[in-house]
Amino acid sequence: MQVKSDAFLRCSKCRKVLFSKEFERNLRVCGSCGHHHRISADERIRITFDEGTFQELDRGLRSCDPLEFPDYREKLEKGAKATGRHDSVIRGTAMIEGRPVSAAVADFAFMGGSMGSVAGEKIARTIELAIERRIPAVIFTATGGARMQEGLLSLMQMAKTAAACRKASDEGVPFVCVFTDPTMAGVLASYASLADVILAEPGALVGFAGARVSAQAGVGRVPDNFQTSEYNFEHGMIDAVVQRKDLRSTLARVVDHLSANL
Amino acid sequence: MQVKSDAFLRCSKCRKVLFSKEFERNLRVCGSCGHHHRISADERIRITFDEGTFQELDRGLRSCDPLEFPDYREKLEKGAKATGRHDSVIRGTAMIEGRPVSAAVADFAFMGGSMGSVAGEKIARTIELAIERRIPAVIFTATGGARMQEGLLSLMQMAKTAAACRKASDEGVPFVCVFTDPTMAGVLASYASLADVILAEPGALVGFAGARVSAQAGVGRVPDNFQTSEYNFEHGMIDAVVQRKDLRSTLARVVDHLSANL
Amino acid sequence: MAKTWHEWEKPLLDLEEGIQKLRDLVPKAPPDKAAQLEKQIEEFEKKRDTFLRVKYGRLGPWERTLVARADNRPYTLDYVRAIVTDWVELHGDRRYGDDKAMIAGLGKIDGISCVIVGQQKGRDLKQRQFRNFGMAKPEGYRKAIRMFEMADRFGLPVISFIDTPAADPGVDSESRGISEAIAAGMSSLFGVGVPTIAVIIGEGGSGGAIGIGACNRVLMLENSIYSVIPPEGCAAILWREPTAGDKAASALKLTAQHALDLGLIDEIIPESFGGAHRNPAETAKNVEEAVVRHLRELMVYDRDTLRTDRYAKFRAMGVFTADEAFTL
Amino acid sequence: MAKTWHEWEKPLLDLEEGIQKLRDLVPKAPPDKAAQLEKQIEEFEKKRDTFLRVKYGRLGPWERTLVARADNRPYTLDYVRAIVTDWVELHGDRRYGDDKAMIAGLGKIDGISCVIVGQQKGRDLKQRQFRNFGMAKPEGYRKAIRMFEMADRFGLPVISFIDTPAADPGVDSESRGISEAIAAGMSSLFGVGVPTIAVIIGEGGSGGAIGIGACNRVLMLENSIYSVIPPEGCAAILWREPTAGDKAASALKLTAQHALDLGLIDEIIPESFGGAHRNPAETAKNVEEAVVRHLRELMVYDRDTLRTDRYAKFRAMGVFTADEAFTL
Ligand SMILES: [Zn+2]
Ligand SMILES: [Zn+2]
Repeated sequence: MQVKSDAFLRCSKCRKVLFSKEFERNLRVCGSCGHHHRISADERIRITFDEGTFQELDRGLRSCDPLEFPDYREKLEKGAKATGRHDSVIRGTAMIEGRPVSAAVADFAFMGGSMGSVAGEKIARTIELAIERRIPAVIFTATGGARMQEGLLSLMQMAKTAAACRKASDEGVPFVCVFTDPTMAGVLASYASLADVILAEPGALVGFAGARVSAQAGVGRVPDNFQTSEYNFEHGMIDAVVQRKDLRSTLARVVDHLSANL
Repeated sequence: MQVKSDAFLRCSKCRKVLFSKEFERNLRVCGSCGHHHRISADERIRITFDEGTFQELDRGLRSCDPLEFPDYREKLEKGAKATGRHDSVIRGTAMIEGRPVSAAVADFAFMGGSMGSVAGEKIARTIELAIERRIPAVIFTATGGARMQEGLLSLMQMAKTAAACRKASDEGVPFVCVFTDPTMAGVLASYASLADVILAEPGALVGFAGARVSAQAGVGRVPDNFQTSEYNFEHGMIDAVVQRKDLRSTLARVVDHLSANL
Repeated sequence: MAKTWHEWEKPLLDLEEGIQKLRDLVPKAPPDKAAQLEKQIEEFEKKRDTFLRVKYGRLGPWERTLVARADNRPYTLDYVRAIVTDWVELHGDRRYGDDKAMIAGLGKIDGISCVIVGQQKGRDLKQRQFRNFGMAKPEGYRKAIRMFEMADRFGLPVISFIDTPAADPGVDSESRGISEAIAAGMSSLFGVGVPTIAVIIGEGGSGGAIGIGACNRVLMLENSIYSVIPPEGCAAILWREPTAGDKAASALKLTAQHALDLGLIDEIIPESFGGAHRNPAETAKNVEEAVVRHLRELMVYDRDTLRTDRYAKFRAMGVFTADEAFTL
Repeated sequence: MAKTWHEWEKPLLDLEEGIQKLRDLVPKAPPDKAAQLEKQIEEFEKKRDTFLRVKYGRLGPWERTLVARADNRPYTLDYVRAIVTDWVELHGDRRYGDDKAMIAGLGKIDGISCVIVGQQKGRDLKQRQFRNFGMAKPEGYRKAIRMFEMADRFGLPVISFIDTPAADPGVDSESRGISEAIAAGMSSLFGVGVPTIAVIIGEGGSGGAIGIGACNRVLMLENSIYSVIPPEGCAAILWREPTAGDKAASALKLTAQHALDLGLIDEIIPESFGGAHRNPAETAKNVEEAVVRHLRELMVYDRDTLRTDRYAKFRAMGVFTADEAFTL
């Protein structure tokens, strides 16, 4: 959304002018069109977990530009300035309606939430901690995919995170994933799709390839809601599309059922 | 096919007149159009397994008309007269190119190869013997489906045979199924579809519901090759469509690979 | 013999409508007239109860078929609403689509978190089409399988509500392997190391039913049916008379009592007086009681025992003789 | 810098064509002329070999990309034909279809029965379309998964030949969950208790490659590439210049040597002199030798060790530092 003044802003979807305070109270969901605007990882943590229970881990992990990729260091610095973090994934432990979880939340504002070595490592550790403590893992995605600035290392994060998910699955430890806008490519094609239960926010972009690539490659018609949460729901890829305001309680119930025998 | 005289007959598919001797030498495959005509279970055994190796088991199992279903006893008698057997499935042990297998072969001439308690029992025993001896199970289907004259008991044969297949799978014992004309309904929807490798003869009718029922139920176009081996192959349900003359050697190779570590 | 549900229920519905009309008059009537009306109502109700007792007391196979298919009979989600708490419906097979004819989710029964699946019929025309008349497609069975695997992974019991005329027989179901999906459904149920309970609440239609029905315990509501083929289909094949459904229903022995006598189910759950549709809440209570009782019985067993028990149960099904000396 | 394969190979092809022409003259020429021709041919061949040695001796990332994608490079089925005996191709995902871009089957390598999967490209236009340019759809990955599970069930090693520009990005792939299929492919490979070996023979294209590539051992042919994104795609995103593929290829470090240096693959398999397409038989021999050697090494391990080894291998991948005191 665009900021109009401190008191008002304009919804980037429906163009309606909204009261800033009401918009924030509404968890950044447009009161007029229902569009779920992106929120920061910190905000996500605040509205999802029991107050004060999120304990961040591995805050110090950072990329060291292993490929010496053009402009990568600058982008890392820019991301750090935008988010106050070293990389796109924040992880830790938290409680959700009194139940302990191993949690991770991605921040799109850090290099488009892309997954390089640090994000992959944090996701793997999130799942491994869940296995170790026998508590559910809960992960919020917000990503354009793998981070190409780390080349093949980024591709390998797909395998690494998938391996962790498989281990959790084999050990009977639940993993619930929440797709937020956007959840794409290398992340969707690895750990995100391996969750036991997948929830998604309405209208999130969820897909494998950029829409342009898909349309070029395909012979068929591109549906209007292509690569949205709703499209993926229709095609059986998502368990439920859940309003932001209901996510916390839905998550709590799912986590409760799946950890009944942990 | 229709018998014209002892020396000639007419292919029921392409209507060409064929030399009986050549037709038989051709394993009852039309030399003109390639149509695979149905063959009896005994003939199937003869052309598939190493000469003289098939040892029949459970020849004495017979249905006792548990529901006292109208005309069922007459149909059983008619089937027995047509095939020289008590029911539609013949089972035993055999060798295929020197490799031992637990085998079963259905005969369509016995009540349309339908599966009641006896067929279900024989299939389950075929799989269980394979598990016990740690040799592959090889089954040839030829059936219209479950035998309605045994009501719910027939439906339960689907579960019984599926249970045996699952057990074999869990114990690492291979099961190879060959679909011959026809392989339908309750048999296709149970053990037949649970085989590790599925081969099919060309042009066999393979499907869930009668074509009339499918067409009525469906909204879409009914493809020309609907419910054939080839259709099922296209849709990923069958590993390979194999000419009758090549079945023996293909089976032998598959059995050889799958039992490499038994 | 009634051919349709409406034909069968009409006399009762007329009577109930009459009673309702009288009852509507009571508030407006003067006190003496009202008392008279009340008496009249009581008489009619007695009449109705006698009628019901006679009509529903000894239902034949065909009448039960009509009742099992009744469009006002409680469906899967009605039982879920009545007996499940903390319900979260889950969707999708993660392969192709989300089948609205097969519902699935997580919920608690008597405080025990369970995986729940079941076919869902629709009550009005729009809902019926939305639910595809309770006929699941491959993606429905594959959704159920995903749930069975989840149940197994997390040690949750499976409760399966069965209510389907058949699996969907259409061209698109065939193209995506409806047979494979049903077979895989059974295979999956034989693999899980958790308690599994199937409850046939309406129609237990052939492969469509057994695809989610191969459970440790199989319970049937009193007026539900369970059959290898719909009676009309059987009649069409055997006697070329699809209308001879009543004759076929008798021959197929598709009632709960027959299934129990043959040892193919474990228990018959009583319905409310006059059928489940007359008192869904009471029927749901009965379902809950039976499910919880069986669940508590099964929950003491370990994974292997549950699997072995299930194997032995279905392995023993079948009636035949062994006649070693074959003679024609 | 050459932009296409044909541009890159043209000088060599011209030279080879010239040699062939001279060779065609020999049989028709008188003896003295023939001897002269032979000498000429020998000279040209020496020239060609020098040229080859220079050209192929120090290939850069972009040149390797061109070679890896060459339309006369050996494809998966070429290796199958060269090194596999008793081959039986198996088809179908038992869900939706049979993907011709992903081949699968059973066969023996050095007498050991294996499950073999791999992307298959087509050589001429018709074959290329039939094989969808080696871009597998969800049903391709699901076919592979069915094979991995079969391998696990029967204790057969898995050999995975990787040669794909990417998984199919079309609308229909998206609709059937191409992302889920790739993720499930990795998950399946992490689950199997048998030796698994991936050989990147041409293009190791991103998710499309890793979906069948998460193996105990990962080998790369000398001129194959392995990348998180095609260089052209990277160039389009970063510099809005899809033609800057050469620049992106260098930045992405997509060669076998880079992958080995980063510890992401286990071995580089040498190609025949002048690239695998110059002597497919010799290259296949090298592939066979390497595969069999790794296979024999892995076959001594039990199921758990194979799984643990695979987990540890991929778990260790990633380069980062831990800087506990966060400062901007
Ligand atoms: Zn808006
Ligand atoms: Zn013919």
